[in-house]
Amino acid sequence: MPAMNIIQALNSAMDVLLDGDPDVVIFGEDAGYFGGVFKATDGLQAKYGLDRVFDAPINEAAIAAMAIGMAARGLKPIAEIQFADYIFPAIDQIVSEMSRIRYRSAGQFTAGCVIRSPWGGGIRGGQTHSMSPEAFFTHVPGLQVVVPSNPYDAKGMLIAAVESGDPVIFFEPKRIYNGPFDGVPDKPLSSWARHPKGEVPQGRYTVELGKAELVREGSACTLITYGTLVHVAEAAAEHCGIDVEIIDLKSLVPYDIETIAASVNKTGRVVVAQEAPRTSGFAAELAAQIQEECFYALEAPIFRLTGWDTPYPHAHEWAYFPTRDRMIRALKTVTEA
Amino acid sequence: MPAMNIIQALNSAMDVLLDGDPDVVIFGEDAGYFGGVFKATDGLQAKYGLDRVFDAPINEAAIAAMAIGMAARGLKPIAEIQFADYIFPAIDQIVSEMSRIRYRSAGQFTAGCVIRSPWGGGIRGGQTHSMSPEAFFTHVPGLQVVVPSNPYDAKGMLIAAVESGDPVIFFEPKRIYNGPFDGVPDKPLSSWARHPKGEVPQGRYTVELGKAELVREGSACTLITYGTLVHVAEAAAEHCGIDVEIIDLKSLVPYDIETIAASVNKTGRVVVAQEAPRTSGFAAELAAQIQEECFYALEAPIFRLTGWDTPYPHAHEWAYFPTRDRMIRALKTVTEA
Amino acid sequence: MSNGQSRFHVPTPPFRPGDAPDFSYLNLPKAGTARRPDALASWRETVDLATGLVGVLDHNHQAVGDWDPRLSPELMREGLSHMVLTRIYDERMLKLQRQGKMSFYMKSAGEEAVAVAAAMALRPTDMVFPSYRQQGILFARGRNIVDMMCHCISNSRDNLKGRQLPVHYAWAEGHFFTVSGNLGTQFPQAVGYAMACAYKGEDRIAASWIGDGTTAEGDFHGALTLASTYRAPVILNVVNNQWAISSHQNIALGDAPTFAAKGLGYGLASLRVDGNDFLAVYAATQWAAERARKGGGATLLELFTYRADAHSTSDDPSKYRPKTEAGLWPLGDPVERLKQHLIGRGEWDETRHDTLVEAMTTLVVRSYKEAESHGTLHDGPLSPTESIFEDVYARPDWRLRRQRQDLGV
Amino acid sequence: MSNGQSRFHVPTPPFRPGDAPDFSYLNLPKAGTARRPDALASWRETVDLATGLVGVLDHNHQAVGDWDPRLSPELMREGLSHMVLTRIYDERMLKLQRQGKMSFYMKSAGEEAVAVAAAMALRPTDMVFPSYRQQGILFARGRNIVDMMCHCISNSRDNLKGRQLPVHYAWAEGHFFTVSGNLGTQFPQAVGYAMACAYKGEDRIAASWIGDGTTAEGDFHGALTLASTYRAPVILNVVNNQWAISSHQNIALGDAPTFAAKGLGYGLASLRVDGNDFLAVYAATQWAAERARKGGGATLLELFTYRADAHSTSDDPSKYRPKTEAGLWPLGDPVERLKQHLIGRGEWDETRHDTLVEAMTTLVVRSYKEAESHGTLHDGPLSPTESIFEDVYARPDWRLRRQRQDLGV
Ligand SMILES: Cc1ncc(C[n+]2csc(CCOP(=O)(O)OP(=O)(O)O)c2C)c(N)n1
Ligand SMILES: Cc1ncc(C[n+]2csc(CCOP(=O)(O)OP(=O)(O)O)c2C)c(N)n1
Ligand SMILES: [Mg+2]
Ligand SMILES: [Mg+2]
Repeated sequence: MPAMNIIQALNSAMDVLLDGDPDVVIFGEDAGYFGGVFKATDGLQAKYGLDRVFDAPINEAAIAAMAIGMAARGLKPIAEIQFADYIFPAIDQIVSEMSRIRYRSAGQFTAGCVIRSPWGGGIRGGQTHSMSPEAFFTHVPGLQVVVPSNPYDAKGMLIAAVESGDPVIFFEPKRIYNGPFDGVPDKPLSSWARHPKGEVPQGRYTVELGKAELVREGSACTLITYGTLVHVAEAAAEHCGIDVEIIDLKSLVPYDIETIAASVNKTGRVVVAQEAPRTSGFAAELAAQIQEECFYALEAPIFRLTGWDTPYPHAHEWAYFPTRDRMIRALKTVTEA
Repeated sequence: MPAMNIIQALNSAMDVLLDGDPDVVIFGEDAGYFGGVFKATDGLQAKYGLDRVFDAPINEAAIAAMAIGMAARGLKPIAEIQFADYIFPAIDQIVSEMSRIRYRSAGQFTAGCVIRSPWGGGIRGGQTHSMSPEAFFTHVPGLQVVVPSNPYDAKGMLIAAVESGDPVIFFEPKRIYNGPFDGVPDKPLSSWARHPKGEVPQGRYTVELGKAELVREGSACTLITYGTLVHVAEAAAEHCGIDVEIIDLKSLVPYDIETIAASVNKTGRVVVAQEAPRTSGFAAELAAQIQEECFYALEAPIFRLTGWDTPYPHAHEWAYFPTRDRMIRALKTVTEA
Repeated sequence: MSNGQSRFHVPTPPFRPGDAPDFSYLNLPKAGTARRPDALASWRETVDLATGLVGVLDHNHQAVGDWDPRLSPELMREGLSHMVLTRIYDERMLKLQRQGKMSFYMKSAGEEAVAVAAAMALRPTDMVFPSYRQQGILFARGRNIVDMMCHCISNSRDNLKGRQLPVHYAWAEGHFFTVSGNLGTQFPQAVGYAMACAYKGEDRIAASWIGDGTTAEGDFHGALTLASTYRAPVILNVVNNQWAISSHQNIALGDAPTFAAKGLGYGLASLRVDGNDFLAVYAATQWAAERARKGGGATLLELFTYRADAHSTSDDPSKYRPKTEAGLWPLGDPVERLKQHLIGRGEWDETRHDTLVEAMTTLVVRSYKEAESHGTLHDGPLSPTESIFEDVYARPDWRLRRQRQDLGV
Repeated sequence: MSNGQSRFHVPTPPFRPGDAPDFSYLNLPKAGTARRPDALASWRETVDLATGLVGVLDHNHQAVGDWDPRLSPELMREGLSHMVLTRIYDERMLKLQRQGKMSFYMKSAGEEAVAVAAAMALRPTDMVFPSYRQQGILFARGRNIVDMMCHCISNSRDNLKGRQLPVHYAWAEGHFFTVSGNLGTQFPQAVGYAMACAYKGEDRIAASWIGDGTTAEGDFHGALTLASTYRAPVILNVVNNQWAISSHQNIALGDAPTFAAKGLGYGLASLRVDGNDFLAVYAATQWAAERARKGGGATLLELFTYRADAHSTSDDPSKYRPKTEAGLWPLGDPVERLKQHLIGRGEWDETRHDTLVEAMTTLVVRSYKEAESHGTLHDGPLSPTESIFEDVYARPDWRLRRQRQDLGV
């Protein structure tokens, strides 16, 4: 199997989808000829034509609305929002429309489509290229929200998302597009070629939405996270001397409560980590649900490791981002409590 | 002191503000001549003139942006979004701009303004006149988010909000504009005239933001909520035979952690109630923080009583809304656990 | 134009309660005077039409000028019948709402031609994305009235399972998209749908309607931008009924000449049309549909009309406009005008009209009886309670399954 | 115009890499030919100007026609000096970015006149809401270059405390609003600011700038709608530099004639202006400012120019456009054109120009040395770490106080 980075895996997924189904169309700002500012759609317009992979005007609301309209006519649109930070102009179309078309029409119309968007921090992007706005979308009934953490999942989940028939917000941790990141700032980039999940089949396969993955087994503590922080978690686990169990959530809505509960019932201690600001982040949902589900198994308070309740800063990025060191401290706090 | 309902109290607050400060301006869809679809600004244009209280075009983003621009020039705008369900077109201006002007300019510019919006369910408004989107805003650093539950607080908090100098999302529980609601559907409306918080001073006063209020003391269980559900909680407490302590949160950001912790440490049992869908609602934040703060005091899982993870239905509104009966069941579950 | 500089300017409506409305300031061009360019002409050939007025029926109810669609009397009688039915239905539903049979209602009084004539000029398979005030389309497309009512009273036969406020219809079979309570969102969606039709090589087109006030929304601009960039086969209708709840159209219009003129800035063919003239609405829609179907792209139509009644059952227009305005509206009433036209041509008379009104009234009354037999909002039966957990997703996830259990249904 | 109907249409740029660009299709009107209406004339008198081109400097670099602002040689030399400084500053910063001294940079090469001439035609107290590509305003308003650099390298003297990406300047003292990374949001904010000035009875006005691509955003429409409805004293500038990253302006423009023409649909005075002509930009801004200040309301200006370099340091334009385009741009280079004009008038010469370039280069190099003495992003010192918790609110709440403790700063 070829080694791919996340960009190549996404590109391969879209190639497979375009090839297999004439109803698949792809669009976004700079997504056509240029292939996207991160090159995820590179070469696809040349291969499939101007009407299947094309540039959109800079109006994220119109991009989402176009996806809804096309989906209502049976197409399977994949729309790119150039950065997750720029999804807010589209949020009315997503929250008030896309998520509810099936419900409010009692199933007469549907709006199955995928909104892909580069997401998360760690690239010195400042406050407008670093946001992790997943929590907003997890609060919206009718949406699925996913964040793959590696090339294999990225491809398999994108194909599954398009096939799901319901709208999927597909956030891509851009910090790890080209290689995993261990949460230690300013180290040279490592490569997906040396990571087992960097091996990606050429053809079609799916990774089921709604299922988490135990990426490390352990007994002392459960660390639940998604996206870039999965790799930071693995690095922290290696360095902290604690027998950590790590869950890569992958799907935030619906999240895999069974896998989570099984692990927490075993370890009795939990860290939930997110990059986003703390208050009302998705870690709050997980903590709230876990304390309800596993109350009698818990031996210490669930620890939320998060970004701070400030906009994402530029120069002090590493004081904001949940680094490996902060994660180790969190694990120690929870296991020593 | 005169008896006022919430609409009259808000109107009185704006009257006081307009009268006392020429920098206060008020605008919104139908908010000028007509005085707003709920009449909160009734009579103010006639009294203060066309340029102080005026109609805005139906573009919520532009309304928020206008508030930002005016605030940057030193005005104190109060903008009305006709229903909280319609705040989403404005959310980019609120999340990406209003909330961050102070931060990103390092204090050189500010955007102190108030966005008032009728909020919440219980009025047979269907999915587009019933939403409680507070959780979205509580996740945004730089915003304050408040939900008063009675006329006295509504007036005092609106004046405090305008004076705060920072943006405030001011959600108004429209179900109780004209009288408290005990969460039993289809009963005749009761009146604010018979409620102690229906007595509202004519003049200027403030109710401090960030402070919760113990509206009922009890020892068996803490029930934390805000808005309409405060009154449902009181009714449930009367009818359930449990010695419930009720906290009216009032301010969601920042929330009053001291009052919450003191109560939970005393009772050891908690219900957190919200009207919004369950997943990633504000109840999740409260539950997550409480289990961290009061872990060793908790005797049972924190119970989240919420709307369901569906859009807000019309005909089956009372199967969705956290009614008095559902609240009683929640209190029993928590105290019997 | 200069206001000194001391204060910004806030537009006010020409008349407020107590004023005697005089609409002569509108200076509306006469019926029959507008040119009719070829349906594939450049948008530049519509520049004067965007500030003019496409009209067919003159003050004597005669069809005049290039835009006369020369409809058969049968077709016009059918149109009249749909409009009469729309109006009677609306009136009946309003009465029922006042009696507490439904939570809310919105009439389209005075605007029936906008919806009915357009629907008749489109093909039944063309997809429509209406606002809440184009119920006329449903009648023109033959929707079962009992079904419409069952939706409005949210009973066990409501095809929307009681999920939507009354009048927020959806009818896939009739190619009628689910009406949104959120203003303007359907406009760019319609463009996306039209693009999909073109993509699939179909000759179906899409059409959407928003109000004058709604043109201020960002989605209006998004729709026109998409429509222009991708030359989508879509008709974008702005129903200028002069009011957005209590706000006069000039709060959205500002100093712009007309809403139609906004389309020119996108290079879209743009027409202002007498919205109370059945024949003009039909002709303009027909023109725009031909343009779209033949690959000429989108058209913006402004339908100039008047909201003759309250915004909704939650509104009281006497608070913000003279009660006499509707009666003085210079473009008259669409039902009356088409009726008089047919009478003038000897194709209709008062007796036949009375018979029609009676038949439609009977139909509506009878339909409501039948609808009510399937339940009402207050007394039930409703759709099963557990249905609130359906259709959130194709398949409910564990959260919804648990929540249904929690509710005990 | 008809494309059959089988497929929707996706606009492509006139030239792609490998093509030999020929801009004759643009058919730009000659300098000096545009009428100059009175500053308080109706927007209708700008209809032809919105699709024409306001130009002053002709192909011989002579100032011609009604729009010639008749500036003093001193003022023009000052303008030239600001433009030269802008360009040298940009080039130096780009080089430093390549050396890793800052995370990101955005040049304004080819567009210097748009910012510099406008800033000079405005009063220093008029409030500007720029995008990320009007750094020229800062030079024209006399911002300290060391301070600008300290921001770009996020050091301990960065007036934004390291919070913003480079080039997202904010300078309250200079009436320069905080630049947003979110496209278009500043456009309606500027209208609100202008309304507040009018409300307070001041004769200050506001001005904002967005790019061609950004006109597609809903906020563009919101801004124009507010500006028209409230007749706000604001100048709304669209900098049409032909590209939005890799997307040609026609992705936003569609079939519209010009971006300026969009203003007409709102009843706003609208001019298309040669953006590479310092005198034309000055004259048009002056006209619009007079209009605004005298209560005539808003103006939409399209500045027709060309983005002569990459979008940002993250971009490689050779991937999507011919490398030769910039050189072949028919409106030339703004610095060169003003320089030649001054030379032609005997007010400048090559030697003086060389001296200017040298002086500016020295200034920039020296300033950078000084800036670097206050730290750099990578080696510090930065603003204190605890400053990340400041300015979220007027006063930090318990969450921020605790979080600062958690971080141990
Ligand atoms: C996004 C949004 N904002 C506000 C509203 C509230 N609202 C409902 S109808 C209406 C007025 C619409 O006026 P117009 O567009 O002229 O349509 P009309 O009712 O006249 O047909 C308003 C403000 C809404 N439904 N959606
Ligand atoms: C809301 C939003 N969407 C997308 C982006 C990403 N983006 C940054 S610059 C740019 C192109 C802007 O082009 P244009 O408006 O022509 O301005 P120019 O860069 O040419 O000056 C894009 C798409 C953004 N910053 N904000
Ligand atoms: Mg209207
Ligand atoms: Mg550009």
